[in-house]
Amino acid sequence: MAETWDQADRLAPSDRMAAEALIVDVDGYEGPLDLLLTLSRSQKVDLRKISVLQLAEQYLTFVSQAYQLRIELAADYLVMAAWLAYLKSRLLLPPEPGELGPTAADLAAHLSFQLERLAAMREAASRLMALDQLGRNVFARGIPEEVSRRRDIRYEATLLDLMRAYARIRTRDDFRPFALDRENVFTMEQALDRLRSLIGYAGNWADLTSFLPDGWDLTPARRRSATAAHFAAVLELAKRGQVHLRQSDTFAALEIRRREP
Amino acid sequence: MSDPTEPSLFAAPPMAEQERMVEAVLFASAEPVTLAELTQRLPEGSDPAEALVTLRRRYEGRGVNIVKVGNAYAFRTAADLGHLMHKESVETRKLSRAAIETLAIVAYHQPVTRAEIEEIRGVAVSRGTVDQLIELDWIRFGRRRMTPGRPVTFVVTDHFLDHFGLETTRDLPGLKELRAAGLLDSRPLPGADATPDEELDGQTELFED
Amino acid sequence: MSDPTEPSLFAAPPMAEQERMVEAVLFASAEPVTLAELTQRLPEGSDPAEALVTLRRRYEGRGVNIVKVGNAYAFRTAADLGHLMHKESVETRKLSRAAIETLAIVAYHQPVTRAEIEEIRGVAVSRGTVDQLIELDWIRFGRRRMTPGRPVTFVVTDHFLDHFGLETTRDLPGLKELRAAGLLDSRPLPGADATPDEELDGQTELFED
Repeated sequence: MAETWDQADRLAPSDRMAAEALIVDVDGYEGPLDLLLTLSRSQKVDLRKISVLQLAEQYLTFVSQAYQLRIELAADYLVMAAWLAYLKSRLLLPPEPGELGPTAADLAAHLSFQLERLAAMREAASRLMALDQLGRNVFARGIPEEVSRRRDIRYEATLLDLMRAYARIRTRDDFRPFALDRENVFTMEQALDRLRSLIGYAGNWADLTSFLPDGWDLTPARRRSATAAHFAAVLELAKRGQVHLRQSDTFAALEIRRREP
Repeated sequence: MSDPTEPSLFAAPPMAEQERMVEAVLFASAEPVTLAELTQRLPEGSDPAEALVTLRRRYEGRGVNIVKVGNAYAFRTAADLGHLMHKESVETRKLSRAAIETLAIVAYHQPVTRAEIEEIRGVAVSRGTVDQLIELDWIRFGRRRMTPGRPVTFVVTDHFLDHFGLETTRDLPGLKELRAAGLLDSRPLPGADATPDEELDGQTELFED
Repeated sequence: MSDPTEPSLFAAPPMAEQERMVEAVLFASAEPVTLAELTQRLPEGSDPAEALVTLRRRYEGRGVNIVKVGNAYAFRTAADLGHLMHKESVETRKLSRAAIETLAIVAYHQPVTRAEIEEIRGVAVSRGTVDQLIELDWIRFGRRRMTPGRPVTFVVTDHFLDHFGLETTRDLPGLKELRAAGLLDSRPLPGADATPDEELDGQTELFED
């Protein structure tokens, strides 16, 4: 990243704009604010003094480049683009007399505040990580002494343990589907058994659905399960050469007939 | 060992500095450190043997001393202060799953009766579990419930809040927040009609006010 | 605390002896020891706080120093000698940029809600990030914010302070400058609903104790 900036700094503004147009790489940014912060670096001024107007231009250029390159932009990039376009028009036009709500200058100031804050937190993060860290720069006693004279058992539990335990209990119900709901499931074995005894009557072509057991067509879940099981069972029987199958058209009724020995 | 009269390419650090180094290494090492190891770890030309002599003298009569263990050196608490180490001998054990679950239920649902705990956990709560939590001073008896049988309720103690760094039990995160933090992976399976967030309604007092 | 002019049944040991005791207890423990625990472990009538003052001074500039973490104390090797301890150093998991930034935001803005972290970073905070920081015991759930929805907040832990060698969060690098520049204020978008006052209260609480 730093290299990109340095490089950008050496270029003339027009070249820079052109170069930026080429680095349309949305994946490289953590969202619109991150992108705006990167763009604002090219102005080489205090973040409080950046030209929001210019920044808006750059962002909109970026977005339109991405659009031309048919790069998928996440919704938040587009929302930001719309907002910046709005802000830009407000900044360019003189304020209407008697206008209510925040002024364009206020909105622009807030945006530069957000950018400055993000930059500051990044700086703070790197200063934090540069501190002497335990186990890296600074070390604790290597041989903590544990003299056992009186054995005192202390039960330990952390807030994390507590929360996890609670979460475990409260979500136990979510796991129930792992235990198969037998009541509404018709297995292929069951269907196969049933069909074996019924197939003898199917001397003529008969619709598969007519073989479904009573009571299994009342709810969609039960009907689906029974149909699927019987369909699989019929395929199995056809494979064994015990039935003929035919279907006149896609999604048409599936018909079966006993195969004469 | 290098002859101290012979000039070294690398000037060894001053003796006071070497002493600091030996002190730090002995302190941080997980095992007693041999002289050979010290020589290896200190900058070229150092003389840890000499540094050790002064360092050991410096710790004479202090709360910790440098002792020689076999061929190696280590810091040890002064023998006469061993009695102070009682607390260090405290053995910490994880709470049993039954206990932590019971504790969690009391914390999230208090005041709660034993029957309610059993209903939520789906299994009986043993006397030992409750006794243990009372002994730990994490739960105590609350007011009796004004229902048939007037069962006692359990609530958490101030000591519990203190231990877990909570101001009130209201600060306990709810399921949604646990899930948002990634502490909860389970998702309702497609097809299961359960809407787990609505289930929270059961815990009314805690999660909405 | 007992009045020092009033003779105690148990004479406290002389200060030099108390100093030895504090030294031994701190030395023996890898974790910081609180003043309360020291008081409990030393003989009745002892004043570990006073013993600590001289003891800390004694270790100034040595290979090991006494550091203060929150309300607790611990011996730690001097930072400039870290290079000697390669053997002891533990390879820590490489934190993602998102995790590091989230940690910094929690530290500098605490107590802070998830929405606020997202507002500052400009992107959503993933579950894994928060989870990882909680696992490391660097952040924990704090008090709920007294705003609509009562969102939970995040704060840093004492373990975080210990890890980064900070006595309090006030010692965070650059904190004063950031605050002076107004970069730690919660500033709503102009025209958005005014921020409830409570939010600001939460902010200050942290930095004064």
